[in-house]
Amino acid sequence: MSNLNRLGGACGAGALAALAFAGLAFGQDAPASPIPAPAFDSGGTTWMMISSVLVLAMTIPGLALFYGGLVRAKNMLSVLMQVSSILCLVAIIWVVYGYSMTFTDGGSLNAYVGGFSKMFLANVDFAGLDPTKGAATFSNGLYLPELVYILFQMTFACITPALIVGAVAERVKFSGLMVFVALWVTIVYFPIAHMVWYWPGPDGVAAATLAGEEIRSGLIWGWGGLDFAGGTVVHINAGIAGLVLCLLIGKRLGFGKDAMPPHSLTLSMVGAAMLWIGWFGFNAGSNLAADGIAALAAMNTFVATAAAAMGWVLVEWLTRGHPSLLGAISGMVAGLVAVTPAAGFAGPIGAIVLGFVAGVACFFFCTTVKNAFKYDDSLDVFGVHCIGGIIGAIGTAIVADPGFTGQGWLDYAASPGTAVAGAYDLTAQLITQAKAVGVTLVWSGLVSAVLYYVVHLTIGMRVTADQEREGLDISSHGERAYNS
Amino acid sequence: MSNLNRLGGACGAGALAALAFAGLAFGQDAPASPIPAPAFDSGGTTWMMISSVLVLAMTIPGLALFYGGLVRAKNMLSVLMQVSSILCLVAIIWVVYGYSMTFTDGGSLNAYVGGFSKMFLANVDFAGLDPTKGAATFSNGLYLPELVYILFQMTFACITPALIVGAVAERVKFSGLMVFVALWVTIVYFPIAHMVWYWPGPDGVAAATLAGEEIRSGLIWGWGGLDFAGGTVVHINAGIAGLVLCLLIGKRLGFGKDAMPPHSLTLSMVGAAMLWIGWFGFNAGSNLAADGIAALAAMNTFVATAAAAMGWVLVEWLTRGHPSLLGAISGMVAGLVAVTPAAGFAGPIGAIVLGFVAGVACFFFCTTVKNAFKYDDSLDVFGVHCIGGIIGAIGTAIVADPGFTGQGWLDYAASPGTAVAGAYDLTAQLITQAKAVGVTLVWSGLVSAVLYYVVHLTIGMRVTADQEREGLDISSHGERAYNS
Amino acid sequence: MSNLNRLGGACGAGALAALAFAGLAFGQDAPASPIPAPAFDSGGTTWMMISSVLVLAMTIPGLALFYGGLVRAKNMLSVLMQVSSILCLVAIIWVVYGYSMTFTDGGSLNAYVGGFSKMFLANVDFAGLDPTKGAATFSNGLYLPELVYILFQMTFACITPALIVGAVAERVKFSGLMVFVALWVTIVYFPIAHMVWYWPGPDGVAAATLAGEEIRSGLIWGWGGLDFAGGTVVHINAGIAGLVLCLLIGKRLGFGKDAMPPHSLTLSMVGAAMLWIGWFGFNAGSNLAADGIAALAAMNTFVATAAAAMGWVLVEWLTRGHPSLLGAISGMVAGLVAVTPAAGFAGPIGAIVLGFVAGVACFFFCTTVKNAFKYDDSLDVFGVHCIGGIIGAIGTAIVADPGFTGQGWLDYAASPGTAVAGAYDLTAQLITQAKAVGVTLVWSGLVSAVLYYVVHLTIGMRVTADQEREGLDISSHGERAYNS
Amino acid sequence: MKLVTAVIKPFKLDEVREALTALGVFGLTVTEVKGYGRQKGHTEIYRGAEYAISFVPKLKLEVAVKSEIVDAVIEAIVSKAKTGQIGDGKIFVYPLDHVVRIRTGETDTEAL
Amino acid sequence: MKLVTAVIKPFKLDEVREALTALGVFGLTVTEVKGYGRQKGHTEIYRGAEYAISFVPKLKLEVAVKSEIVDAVIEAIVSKAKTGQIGDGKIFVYPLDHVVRIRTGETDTEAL
Amino acid sequence: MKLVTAVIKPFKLDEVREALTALGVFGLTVTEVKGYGRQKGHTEIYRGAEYAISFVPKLKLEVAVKSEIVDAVIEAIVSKAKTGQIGDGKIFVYPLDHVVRIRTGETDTEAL
Ligand SMILES: Nc1ncnc2c1ncn2[C@@H]1O[C@H](COP(=O)(O)OP(=O)(O)O)[C@@H](O)[C@H]1O
Ligand SMILES: Nc1ncnc2c1ncn2[C@@H]1O[C@H](COP(=O)(O)OP(=O)(O)O)[C@@H](O)[C@H]1O
Ligand SMILES: Nc1ncnc2c1ncn2[C@@H]1O[C@H](COP(=O)(O)OP(=O)(O)O)[C@@H](O)[C@H]1O
Repeated sequence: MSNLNRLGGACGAGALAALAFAGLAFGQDAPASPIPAPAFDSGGTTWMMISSVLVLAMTIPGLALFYGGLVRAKNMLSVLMQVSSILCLVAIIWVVYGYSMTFTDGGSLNAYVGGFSKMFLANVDFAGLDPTKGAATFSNGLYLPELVYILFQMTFACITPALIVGAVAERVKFSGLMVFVALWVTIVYFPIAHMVWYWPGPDGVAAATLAGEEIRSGLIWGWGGLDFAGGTVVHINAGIAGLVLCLLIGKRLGFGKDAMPPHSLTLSMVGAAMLWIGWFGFNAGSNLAADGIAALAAMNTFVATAAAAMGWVLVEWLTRGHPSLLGAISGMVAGLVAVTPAAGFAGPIGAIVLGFVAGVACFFFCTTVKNAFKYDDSLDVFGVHCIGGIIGAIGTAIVADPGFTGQGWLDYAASPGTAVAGAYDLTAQLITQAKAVGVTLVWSGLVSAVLYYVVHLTIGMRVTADQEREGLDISSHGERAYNS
Repeated sequence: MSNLNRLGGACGAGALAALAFAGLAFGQDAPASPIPAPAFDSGGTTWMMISSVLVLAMTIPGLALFYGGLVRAKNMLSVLMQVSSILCLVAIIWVVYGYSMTFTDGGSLNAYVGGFSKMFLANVDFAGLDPTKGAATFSNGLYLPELVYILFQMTFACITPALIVGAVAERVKFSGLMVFVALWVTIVYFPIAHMVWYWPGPDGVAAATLAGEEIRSGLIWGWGGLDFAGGTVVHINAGIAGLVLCLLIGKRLGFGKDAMPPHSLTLSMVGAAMLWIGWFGFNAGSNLAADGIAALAAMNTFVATAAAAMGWVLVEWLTRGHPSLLGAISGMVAGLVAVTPAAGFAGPIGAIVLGFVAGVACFFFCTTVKNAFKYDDSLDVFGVHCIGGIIGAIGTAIVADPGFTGQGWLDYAASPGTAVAGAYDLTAQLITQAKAVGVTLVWSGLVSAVLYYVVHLTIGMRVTADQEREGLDISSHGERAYNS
Repeated sequence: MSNLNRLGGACGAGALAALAFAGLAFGQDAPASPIPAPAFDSGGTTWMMISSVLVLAMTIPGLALFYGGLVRAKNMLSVLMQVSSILCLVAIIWVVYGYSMTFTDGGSLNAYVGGFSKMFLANVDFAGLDPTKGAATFSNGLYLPELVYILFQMTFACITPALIVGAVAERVKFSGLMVFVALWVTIVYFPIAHMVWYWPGPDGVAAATLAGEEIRSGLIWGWGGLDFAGGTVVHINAGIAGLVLCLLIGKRLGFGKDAMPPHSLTLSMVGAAMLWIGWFGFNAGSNLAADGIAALAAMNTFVATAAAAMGWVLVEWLTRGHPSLLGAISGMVAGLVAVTPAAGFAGPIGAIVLGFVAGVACFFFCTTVKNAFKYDDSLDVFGVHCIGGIIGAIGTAIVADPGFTGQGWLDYAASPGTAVAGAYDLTAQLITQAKAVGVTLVWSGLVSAVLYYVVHLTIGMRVTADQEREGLDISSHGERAYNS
Repeated sequence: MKLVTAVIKPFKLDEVREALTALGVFGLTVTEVKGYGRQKGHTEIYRGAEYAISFVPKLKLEVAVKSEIVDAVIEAIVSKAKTGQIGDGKIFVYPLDHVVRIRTGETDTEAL
Repeated sequence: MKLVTAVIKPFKLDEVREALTALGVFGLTVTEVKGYGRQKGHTEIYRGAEYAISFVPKLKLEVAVKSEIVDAVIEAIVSKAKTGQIGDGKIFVYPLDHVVRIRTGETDTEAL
Repeated sequence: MKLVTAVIKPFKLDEVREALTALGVFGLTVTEVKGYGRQKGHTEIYRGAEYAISFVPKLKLEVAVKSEIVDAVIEAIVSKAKTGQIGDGKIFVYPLDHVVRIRTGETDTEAL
């Protein structure tokens, strides 16, 4: 999912590896056109199915436990239920119209959103036999059965709104949240994902270039924004929505007065571990092929996370006197968020620096800054996902620079049918990244606020004080998490 | 693991994809025979090894936690121990004689059970170097190292009897259960798996057809029963055994009087999540190759589950006033069970409908129907696995119909060496499915009852009342799950 | 990671499978040299990325939970934090200089340790496009993008020192432990891994043989030690270090007097399950390719573990009266450890025997022997990892013998460019294995003792009695694992 | 007024509570406790480490009642909590000076 | 000396403790208990099995005080623990014979 | 008869119990409680949110004994539970009207 860049089209250099492979295996069948014949690769298909499963594991049990462990025992089930229900709801929405709105041509609105030609997965080759009906990767000639791509992207659509739960945990009304999420993915997530990730693929760029036609892509892709695995689409997007929601819904009863310690850091740690594990699918899977760039993304996902955890813990140790496990796992998540847009672009040392910076910065944000402003972002969705996401998005411009051992971007138009390295302009890239961040912050922030009021004024977004005090598990779901 | 159908032989259309691949990569070596030369595919081998690991994860920690969270704290370890011990025991039995009894030719008894030619894995090529000694997939010419197939199938044999634990939890005697399981897999599971899944493979069908010989397969496979990943073999099979056992062993002390709430819905939710995650290996792995049909099975495994969870929760919300997490995860499992036989045959929308129906039906079964009959199937093995399995098995006939965007079945005999779509007869398929369900219910139900009495009258199947009251953890295993 | 053997070079027969594959796909490009042209294989790349993720899952949440569940609640977070921090610290050290010290040529010291040419991953092809810059596997001509290999090996370096935590849990000082680990991986782990696993690869052996040059490898590899996945490098290495540390640091307060039951066997069981699951990546991933030998390693990883759990539980049942869950999961780990060096060499029945023996032996060690000597190896790092590791290392010589359905070793020098079976000498192999064990015990044991004193005399290795009594969670990390 | 405290086996709670309600006692407070007495605990072995668990889980019921019904309350508890086996528990009766209902400020017998 | 015991709603603990401290009471002991009384519990349904949970989580505070300040202590607790809703809890006062501080061996009012 | 109640540091339980057994006291009931007193708790920080934990985990022992041995019991507890550091805990002695052994119906000193 790296982005098209400037004129020609760009992606992680993974293209070349797969191209090489394709060349070896299928070279003898190459037609007169410079664009290679489409082919599937069972190694890549396997990698993408596994990556999809890994991203599912990020949501449940990963995110559910990470968040759940941080709330009080009386709200544990409510968090698990919110995350699980969002997952199920968005999965269905995705196949009904979400995929179509995100990954088809939106006609005159194509810069902003897709169309409805694949509603109910119409026009998708379910048997996945025919590479010419496959989904493009970042290598000319290399395709995935379209359902693999739909599945992988579905897991992203499912986890993004689930991230928001952390901002309003322990007080949000279940029915209101579900309606909010259904509206939010429709009006915010699908369009932004379309803007950042919709493009015609390497061969599409090549064909359009050869034919002298316009390359039809989403707005931010067209600008050349680099977002390997969803720093803007997923993390900034959900993070700003979380901030808006927690400001509008108000603080938890007793916030700042009662002790609200995590009911089980053990479970949060397990959740963080599952997030880390699953994030290899998220980041390295976003390469859409099993090649060297996937390995690079995987390596970066490992070391940036380790560096961020160490960053958070070290500053905490220095400033607060103790290195805490909650610090370590918060740092892990901050590092994972920050490396997401850079995963296939940065070199490992660049990733370490990026992760370390994110760990330190998010620490200050979640402690000093948040305490100063006194808003109740219960589980730090904003401080970790939005701040970490912004650091990652901007930092990507730097660590992707080949001058800093980055991978730069690939140009699919310069020599149609193959991919060549594009010229890297750091300043321009920084500006592009900032613009992409800005669009996301503004659109997601504004629409989230409007949607909040829509739901608030109809079915309501918050439980009553008594329900909140009793705990959402009993009051909203009629169950308790723990019995003896 | 889809089934041979009617005369010719059928399977998920995955065949074609892999065939295409094989054709591209190896076409130039094709011999004079229309049957392609056997070959391995590292992508497929990887997919199947991962799928095996995923199915292991379904059992432990998945099923162990799902069940364990639902019992009282004093019986937690006993459930974990029963599931773990069954897993270990059956794994050993599998390599000693189980695989042989399931997947070799049983001579004159071949319709019902295999033979002993591969006891102790004799005659298996351990190095897995030679595709001509490999295990067939659903594509002509595409093979797996036989150990991969043995491993994958082993995980199915291990989880099936572990499912039964849920019906007799909190009162069953450990030694009795172990003996029961050893007998049950031998007399019930291996034969039924043989009846449903034993066939000579695409090239075997082709060779037999060309030679004008009989196609030697298990009984139900020969009928043309469709069971992509084990709806009959695994779920109906274990579900009916569970019902029989819980009726014969009797209710828990205090059933219907004392409160027996789940000791940790948190753990059950983690277990359900691991089940879902692992089920991708179960269902999409049953395709035996990493192609478009695997992707279809994976997609169906996702959306049917989501729909079933929503179905259960919605009806529960309407009829009981609260949407519960236990409802959501029970629905997930119901959906997973129902989509199992249909995974590679249904289109995604068909899978959604199938899942939703299963969620609603299992809800009514586990609440209204069970309460009416007052039997103590502690963790609803019958209500979820058997009922969900029957809905899935029958529903498969419908959703597999190409008229409803299903994949139909493939005929390997029409044009030996390749696979072509077979003509789909919905009514006939419904009857076949019903017959397969019937055979399983009768055989598993009857033999389970007999085995219960055999064990009951020798070593005993139930602990004493005092042991039950103290909790099985202390009384059977000398440990407690939680200390401070 | 199987080892070079005697003169020529040996490895799991997996080589042949991959070779066959390479031959089919790339045969037409074969150069005049008998050494095939290097190529990547996306199936293998996928397998190794997944294997890396699986090994990460062994460490967190696997090992963290396995260990964490066994300590008292007041020390839970400290264990989770120690394991997580070691993981992060060693990951960074690995890319900075660890990989270079392990897997580059060490010049005149090459028998013992590598050099510094790849510090900060200098000279590594990040894009992974070019197979000639890839990392060798055990098949001629088959390569991995080097980052894949670096990633996979990194996970081994991370988990090894984390194993040591179990020996000193509930009393070790966090800062002291971190410094100890940083020194220990540098002086113990990297050199021993180099001695056992550094070799020039199949094509390197072939090229050296053709050129009549010396084959430059680590000391133990040169001897022909067989260690498929790290029995010596990981388990014996960490196990002896644990014994030394726990002897020097002293017993826990109240050891032998106060009850110190595991605070959550549930979590330990989940940890053991994750260890088992992840160990498929550890063992079958060590084959470096997705072929029949990987399947053999996976099968052995399954059945040896099952047999070991049954072995432990059966003896326990006979001698102590109860079959316990802690026994079952301890047996699982013992089996996993024992089968590690033998994974790709043994036949499944050999693996069952090996696992069973390890289960029984480790049971006696952790109960009778340990009780007799009264040292406080809190979580039995020595009794399980070192003893299990030694049984596995010595046993490998036996079960690898083709006379006992083992795979023997492959000779890459006899016919350069291809691999042929080497002649198997059981006695010689037994001696070699014993020598490898001896070197590891002595070097790791001695250096660990020295390092203990270095840290003890500077920053200290143990918390104060008050801190220990209060629990490390509060005193070292300022948090509690559980709140309500 | 008296405070009647009973240490009983956990699974007897519901029966005892019902018996008390039948006597017109509508309030009580329950605590999970661990008891040590004639009833032996059990031994747990964790990987060779053997722990004798001498404390047994019990429930402690506290019921404040008018002095007149103390005997009836005792009798009700005894009859319901008794299994006849060691470890059935004990009843302790204490003098109680004063009772206040927080919600209303009512005191003593009115507050019961 | 008297022992004042109060069963209160859990979220009132901090307020009550502060009020007691203001009165010069510097020690107290808290137990998690389950209360049965006029306040109804709730119903939980687990897959069709319906359980009436009649016990409500409460905290029990035990405060040993000089007889002179018993009334002030009661008043302080009532004023802070009161929400006016059913289930606010009760205060019980018992006679107390003797107090010892373990650390020093001091006794009675000196030990408080 | 008296009820001797002691709030002690948790890790002292076994020693105290042994001392009591030596005195011929064969029954006692233990509750996990949280104590507030001179012993300061500690501060926990969770991602910037700082909580002062003022309650310290303690065990409360309840032992019903014949009046004659109250002093010996107190002495035994003090001698075993004492570490000399703040937070060692307190002993409270209450009058006890009546004891019943549920299993047998025996009463008072026979029931101890
Ligand atoms: N002297 C005592 N003081 C306080 N509690 C006691 C005393 N003796 C017994 N108990 C409580 O009563 C419970 C039951 O006593 P036990 O001696 O085991 O059996 P029984 O009640 O049948 O005599 C014990 O577990 C303990 O909680
Ligand atoms: N007779 C009693 N003996 C002991 N505890 C009691 C008694 N009556 C009430 N309680 C305790 O007081 C709590 C509150 O009582 P309840 O009747 O629910 O409301 P209120 O205090 O408003 O009258 C109960 O949960 C119980 O713990
Ligand atoms: N007035 C009191 N009433 C009830 N419990 C008390 C009282 N004072 C102290 N305690 C209990 O005794 C414990 C120890 O008291 P503390 O003042 O911390 O130390 P010390 O016992 O050394 O004076 C407290 O944690 C509390 O549980």
